[in-house]
Amino acid sequence: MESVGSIILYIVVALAMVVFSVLAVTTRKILRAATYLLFTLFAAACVYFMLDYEFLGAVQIAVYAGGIVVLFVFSILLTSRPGHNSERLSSKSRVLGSVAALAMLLISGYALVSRCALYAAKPALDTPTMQQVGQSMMSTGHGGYLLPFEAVSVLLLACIIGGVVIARKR
Amino acid sequence: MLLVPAMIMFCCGVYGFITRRNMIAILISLELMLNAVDINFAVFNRYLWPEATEGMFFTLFAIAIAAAETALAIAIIINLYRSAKNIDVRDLNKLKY
Amino acid sequence: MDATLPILILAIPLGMFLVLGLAGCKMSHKMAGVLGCLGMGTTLVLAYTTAFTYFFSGSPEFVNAAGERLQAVIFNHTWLAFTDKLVIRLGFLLDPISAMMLVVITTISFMVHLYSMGYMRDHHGVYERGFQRFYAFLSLFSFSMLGLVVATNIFQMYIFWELVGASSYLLIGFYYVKPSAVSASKKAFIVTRFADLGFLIGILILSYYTGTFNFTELTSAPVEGMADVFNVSETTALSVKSIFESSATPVFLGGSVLTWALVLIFMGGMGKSAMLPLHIWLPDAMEGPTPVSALIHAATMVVAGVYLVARLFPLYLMEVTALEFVTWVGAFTALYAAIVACTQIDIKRVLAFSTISQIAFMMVSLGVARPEFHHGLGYMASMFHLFTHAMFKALLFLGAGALIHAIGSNDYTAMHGLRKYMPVTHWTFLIGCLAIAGIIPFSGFFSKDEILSSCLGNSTFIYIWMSLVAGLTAFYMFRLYYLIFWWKEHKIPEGHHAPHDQPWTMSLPLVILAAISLVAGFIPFGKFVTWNGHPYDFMAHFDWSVAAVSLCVAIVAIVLATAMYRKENPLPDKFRAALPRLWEWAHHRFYWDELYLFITHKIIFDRICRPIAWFDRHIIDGTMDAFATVTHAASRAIRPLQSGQVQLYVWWYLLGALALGGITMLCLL
Amino acid sequence: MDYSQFLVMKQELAVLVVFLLVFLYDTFMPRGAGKALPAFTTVLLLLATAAGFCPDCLGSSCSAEAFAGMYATSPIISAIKNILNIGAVIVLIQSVSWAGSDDMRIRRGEFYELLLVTLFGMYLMISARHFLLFVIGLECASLPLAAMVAFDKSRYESNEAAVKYILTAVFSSAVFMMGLSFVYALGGSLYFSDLYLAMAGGGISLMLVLAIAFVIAGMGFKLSLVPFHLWTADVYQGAPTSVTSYLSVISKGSAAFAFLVIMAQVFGTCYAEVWEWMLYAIIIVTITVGNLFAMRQNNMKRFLAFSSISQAGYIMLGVIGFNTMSMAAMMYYILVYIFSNLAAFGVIGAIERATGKIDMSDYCGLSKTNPRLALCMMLAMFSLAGIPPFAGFFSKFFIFTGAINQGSVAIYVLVLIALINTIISLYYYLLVVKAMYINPDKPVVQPFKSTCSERLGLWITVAGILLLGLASCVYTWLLNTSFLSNFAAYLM
Amino acid sequence: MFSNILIWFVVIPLLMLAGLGLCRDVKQVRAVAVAGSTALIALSVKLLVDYLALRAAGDTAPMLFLGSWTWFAPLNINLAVGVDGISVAMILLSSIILFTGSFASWQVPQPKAFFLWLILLSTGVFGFFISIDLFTMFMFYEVALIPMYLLIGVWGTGRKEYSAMKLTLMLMGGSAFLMLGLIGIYYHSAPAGQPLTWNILEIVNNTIDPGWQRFLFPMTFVGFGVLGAMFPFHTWSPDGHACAPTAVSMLHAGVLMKLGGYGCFRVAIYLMPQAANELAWIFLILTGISVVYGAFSACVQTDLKYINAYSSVSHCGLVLFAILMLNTTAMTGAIMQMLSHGLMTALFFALIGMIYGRTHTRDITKMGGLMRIMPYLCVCYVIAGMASLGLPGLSGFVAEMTIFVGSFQHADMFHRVFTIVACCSIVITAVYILRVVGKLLFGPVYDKHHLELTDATWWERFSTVGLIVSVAAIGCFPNFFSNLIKFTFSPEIFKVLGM
Repeated sequence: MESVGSIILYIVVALAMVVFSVLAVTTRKILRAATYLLFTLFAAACVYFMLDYEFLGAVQIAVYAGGIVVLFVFSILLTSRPGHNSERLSSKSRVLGSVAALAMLLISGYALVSRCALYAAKPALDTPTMQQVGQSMMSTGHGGYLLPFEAVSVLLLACIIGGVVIARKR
Repeated sequence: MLLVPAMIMFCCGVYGFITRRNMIAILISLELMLNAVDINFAVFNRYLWPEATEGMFFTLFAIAIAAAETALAIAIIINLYRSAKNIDVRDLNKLKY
Repeated sequence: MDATLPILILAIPLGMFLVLGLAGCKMSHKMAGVLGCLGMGTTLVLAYTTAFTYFFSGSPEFVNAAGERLQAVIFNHTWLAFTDKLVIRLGFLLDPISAMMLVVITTISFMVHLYSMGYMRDHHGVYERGFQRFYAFLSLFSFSMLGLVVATNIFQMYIFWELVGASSYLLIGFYYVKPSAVSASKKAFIVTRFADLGFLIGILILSYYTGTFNFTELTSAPVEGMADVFNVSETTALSVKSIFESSATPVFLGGSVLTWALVLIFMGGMGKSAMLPLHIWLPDAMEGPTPVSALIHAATMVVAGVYLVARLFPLYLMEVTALEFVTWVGAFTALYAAIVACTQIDIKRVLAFSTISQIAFMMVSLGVARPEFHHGLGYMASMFHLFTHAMFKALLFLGAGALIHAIGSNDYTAMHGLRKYMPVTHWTFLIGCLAIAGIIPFSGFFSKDEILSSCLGNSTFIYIWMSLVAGLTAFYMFRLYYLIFWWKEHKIPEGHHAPHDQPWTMSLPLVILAAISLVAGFIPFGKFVTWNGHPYDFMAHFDWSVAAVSLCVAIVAIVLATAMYRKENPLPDKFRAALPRLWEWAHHRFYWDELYLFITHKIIFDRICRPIAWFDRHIIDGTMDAFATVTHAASRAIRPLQSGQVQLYVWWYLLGALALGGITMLCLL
Repeated sequence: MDYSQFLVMKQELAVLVVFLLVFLYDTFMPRGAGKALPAFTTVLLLLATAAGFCPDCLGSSCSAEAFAGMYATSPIISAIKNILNIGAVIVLIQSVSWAGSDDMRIRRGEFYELLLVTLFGMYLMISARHFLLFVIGLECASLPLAAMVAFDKSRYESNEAAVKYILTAVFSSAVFMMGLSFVYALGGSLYFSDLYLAMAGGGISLMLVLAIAFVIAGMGFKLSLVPFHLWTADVYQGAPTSVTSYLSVISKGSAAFAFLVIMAQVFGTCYAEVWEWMLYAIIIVTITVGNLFAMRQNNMKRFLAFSSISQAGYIMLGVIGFNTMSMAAMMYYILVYIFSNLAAFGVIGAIERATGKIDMSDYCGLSKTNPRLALCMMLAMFSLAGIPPFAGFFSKFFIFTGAINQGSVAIYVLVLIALINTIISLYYYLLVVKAMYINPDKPVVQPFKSTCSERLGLWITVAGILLLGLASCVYTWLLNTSFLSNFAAYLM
Repeated sequence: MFSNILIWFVVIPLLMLAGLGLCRDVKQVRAVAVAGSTALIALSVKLLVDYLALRAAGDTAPMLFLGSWTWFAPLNINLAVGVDGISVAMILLSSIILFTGSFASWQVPQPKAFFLWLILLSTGVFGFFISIDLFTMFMFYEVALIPMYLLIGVWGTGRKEYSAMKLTLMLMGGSAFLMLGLIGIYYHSAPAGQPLTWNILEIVNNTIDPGWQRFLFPMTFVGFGVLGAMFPFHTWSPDGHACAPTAVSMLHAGVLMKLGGYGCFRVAIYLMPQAANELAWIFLILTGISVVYGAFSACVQTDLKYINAYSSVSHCGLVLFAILMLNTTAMTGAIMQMLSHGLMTALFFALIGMIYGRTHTRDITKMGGLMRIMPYLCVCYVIAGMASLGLPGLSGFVAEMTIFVGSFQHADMFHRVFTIVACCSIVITAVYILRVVGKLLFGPVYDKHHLELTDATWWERFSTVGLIVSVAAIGCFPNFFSNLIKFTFSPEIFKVLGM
């Protein structure tokens, strides 16, 4: 059985995730949505820490919170016009959205429950050290990620090229 | 256990995608969905298959991909904004039927 | 017998048809006419030679030691083999009736060829348009008719049966610009076609059960001792016979299958021979040129039905029911046609109905013939009547043609009192009338008397009935005679030529035929034609009482006609007033044509064809089109799916994925 | 740490080399030399393609694995890459005129770079035997495409199409990865070979079902299978024609093969229990819906979009048949489809470049003004409709034959439905022919002379349409190659 | 490969296509068309002679002039050719009609394109008749179908677009079923463990599982039956024929519809006799309906081509009807009916085209008395009509009689009763033929403008005479054709009849 502290932490993190993500998609102000997203991302980073994946948590904070959300904020500022920052949601789309979301939740939730125990204990494990992570990243053997690493670099390069082409004025 | 909030997060993303009109907001919803998937991978790795780190690495790469996606999407949206002065997704209806 | 002659008999008319048909338009009218006559004349000589050889040569091929006349197959060429046994052969069967028919056909045909040389041109000697075509068709008809009578198997007969129908169609519609001629030809063809359907089905049934088309096998089998006569080997005859015996058992709708087959085959005969109720085409067929009426619709083609029944007579003897059917159809037709003939005003129509009536006599005669009475006298009588009738009816038609040619109308009201202007026509016509009325010693007397005798041998009722009809015959023929040649005289209007007799090409046939009608009765017909080949001496069995009665009936009828029509008087009108309903019905031929029109137009066209065509266009085709319409509708209906809203796109996307997963999960649960 | 393993991926490397050369050329050559860039790229890629056909050079004649089974290649994989290469070359040839236009001057290099990266991504997809690599390949093949779709920056439609594309693409990849996470939960690994063993041993669970559904959805997006296809028409219509043609043939072809790989090598054991019927339903719906929409289109690109949706359904018959023969037939189908569709797009592109007309109604009387173009278009339509003696007939016939090889009655019914749908498809293909040859209206498009590259492209595609079927060696080669590959081991 | 005479039936049309491609003006096009079709006629006569010589020499193999060249080796698809009497007859028919059709379309607009498609069509036709490999057979079958769309669509008249589309879609719909059937046959073509085959001669040695036969037989029969204008899939025929140009109608009704009958026999019945025997009754009812129904429908039409199209429905119905009787005589009759109907319908359509070319109407209520104006054409029309209604001496009679006699030999009462029903069509045929002849050719001239029209030109005479001679040849010497065909059905070769 886990410690009370971790249970409390779990509850807090889970609540934060749920609440902020709900807020992020329901708030009318787009800038607030970005802010709630930021909180959700922090909560996710907390989850990674809880799972002992410190590196992952760090990356999450650095890339998402540090990069993507800032990008969002800039783009919001770029594209928003005065007096146009709040939007109305039609009830029809709300119904559609809830149907899809609930169906998704129900079906995949049922599938999950049927297979995995919700209250499984966390197996004891050494957290992967930075060195291990780095070695796997550069390895070519089983469990090595050199090829994906190279491939994703090509992907990022392509996205940069694409982004530049699209975003530049001419 | 941590899957529940992740799934809820995913569904929130779905809900947001379908209901929001602002494209940036839709992108935000997409981020939620991608994050939920990331969490899933991490949780599965940690709880079910702790002896290897495949899920964690997947998450790692997925974050990178998500960043690229977002950047490109924002570039396209801004470009659209330039020509249409509008980023309401409902107004993207010139191409239909 | 050498096959050359028979082949030539068929080949010459056919060749003449091809020559005149293909090259006719390149040659002069006269040339075509002369060529046609020459061809037919040659055929006539060949046919006479053949018949003579058959009857008088005494060759063992034709007559056996007992003096029985045999069936001889001169040649038999395989034309189309359906199976090993069912084979259509084109051959030449020589036996008493076919030899007799050769004579009849070639005689009348030659007369008509000759006659047409004069008839088919106007008063200034200008030939009619299509003269060559006319001769080509006449040759075609002669070919077909000759082929029909010499058929060795029932399918050959059917082939030529169709061909005579077609040539009759072409000749009736010779004046194709005249709508009435066109519709008459159409009617003739379709009505006979309908009858031929019965014939065909009859053939199918017969051949299915017996496994053969050959007349020799079909007709020899049923009757004991016929095998010898028909030159069929004993084993074949036995096998066919056994088939017959076993096939009599299947019963279909209350009659044995064989009865049905025979009745259906007789239906073909009813069509060609214009028996009730398939008679309606014959009066209309008078739209054709009169020589054609004389050849086809009086002498030859219309007796094909009689010939058919005669050809299959031994078979009919097997199924007396079928024979009784023949009798009653004939009896009713005879009476009906005679009554109608009394009221017609178109001379060719009168002759047409008289033809129907006379053919019905032949049918009745065949129907009442039984071996047990005078060795099948009826058969002989029927053939005899066929022969004499051909001669005198052709004579009457050709006479009528001469009148029409002179007057330019078919209507006797335009004639009256012509005896002075056209003496040759008058006398020959009178001979024809006397012959048909049955006055001794004209040929009709003898043949009709034999028919009445054989009727008496079968049943008194039929006898009385037929005697009555014979009386009616004399009455209407003399009514016609008087109305044409006596009644009241016409004033010839100024500037018009008086009607006059015709050129020799037309007169000569009349005279020849009149001569034949005068003497033909004295031919000892029984020596030549009997149903089983045994010679039969008619005079030895002559029944004077019957002869006297029939003569009396005829004379009474003639006297009555004389009283009514010799001079203009009110008697006919009084008669008409006394029986208005009967006269009205008879005048309208008992409304058969109207009935047929109703059936064909109102029922078949309007109630069957049109609905079917509508059904096809709207229901069947509509269903096919509906596939397209439904597809288009579906295409329109799912249009909102592609709304252009990206949010709805992902909604569908997600729902699709979840549905796939969810349904499978439900199935697995 | 054996870096020589990279050398196994010869074809990927070749494409990357081409990419780099183009990149360098574009960056460092003077402005004026940009005109030669299209030809430069085309020739380079052509060389790579030619080398790929030579087993000793770039193509592989035997199966090999690298990175501990993360990457695999085999004759059949090499073959499909070659096929894609050919298609890409043709697309490049056809786009020379468009890319050479002044409007494109500043973006010319980027177009080729992005295109080559997507090609690289597709190769990764095909060769990946690890889901991470697969996802990267997938993204690599779809994200730059979004940029390419938006290439006509001044045209609003292009932008709209790009937005729609990227939003649905990201959504789809999220769902796909969700499915992958389930798979991971079940199998504990992302290597295909490990997963296959885990699936074989693990039995069927509801989670697996959902995972497969999500994977199918993710791949269905790339393949534009109904109901994951809704982006297709809008994007095809909005994108520049060259991009559309690339999207409709190369992207689809690679995804089809990759899909087959996943279904066979990961989920092969639960074919009958789980995904056979899923695919069954999807094929029926895809073919039908695609056809129904295509019937009513006027815009030629949109029309071909729907036509390609229904063609994707036919391609899926090769997957559902799930045997070596059907797989070979599918490869063959893809090859023929590439040629037929590119012929159509070649004509569309030429006409659009010369006149700016893109509607079917504008094609009226084309046979009078531009008979050769009309003929090419007609051949393409006939080939797409499956009319002999054009290649489309053979590919259709073989894919049906391959599918029926599976043997169940249900597959007969499916093939019958597909066959009945060919009638609808024939209808709308004939509509194009009708517009060009039969409609009595005045011709809209005036006679014009097409450029050399356009003509070359059309000659190649028409030659393909005529010869691919009649020359049996192509199909025989593919079938033999399929049999050679160790791939067949996963199939029934 | 080219030493086999049969290959030339495909090669010559292909050469013609190439030649047409090089043509520059109308004269060259005509020259190529005439030269090619003459070569085809000569070749088919040579084939006939060679075939008879081999048969006379005692060769009793089911098919002669066999040849097989591997095409798609993995699927065992070969370009396999071979002919029996039926194929020889059909090839002869096709070449005659192609020949006369070329003359009938002497003055067609855009001749080059027209002949290109026409020759492509005939390539398919010839290829179909020489093939004994199901795949190539099917391929040629579809090759023959699709040019119809353009031929009708471009050169047709009236609602040509609608009709062309309908025709193409319906026929392709048929071939959809057919394709499934063929693939199914392929997978059951050999006992388990042995290599599968598309070759008809090999499949026939193996009895296809009866359960599968019951499924595949309707597929193939309906598939081919659509082209054979089987009720209720015949509705493409009236519209299609009505709108098609002359030569196309000729070729379509004359040859293409025969593909249906031929296929029904060669594939459906030949390969799946048990199912044919079991399921024949269903199709007998349908074809029996076709026969009578087509004839009744023809009675009230006013468009000449519609009349003929419905009459084709009736006559082609008879073909399928007879094939289903499964006995030698009826089947021989069916093939003869194909020959006969092919020739006389071609003649009909040629004449209708010629008349229409002059009067610019096909409505029989708007014409009349043409006999006076164009006697040659009208006499030919009467001859065609007579052939159609079954006048002895012309081809229709022999064919129909063979069918009726053959069908009536069936031991089952049901079949015999249906034969009688089918017999009724001869009367109805007479009705509609005579109706047309009476209204169109006879009677007074309806339209004074028609008086100025001219009679047939030399090429028109050429094409009609060719057809009339063929019709008369079959009608006069039926035994020759009957024997040619009948051999195929001899029980030792044709196992259905042995049942």
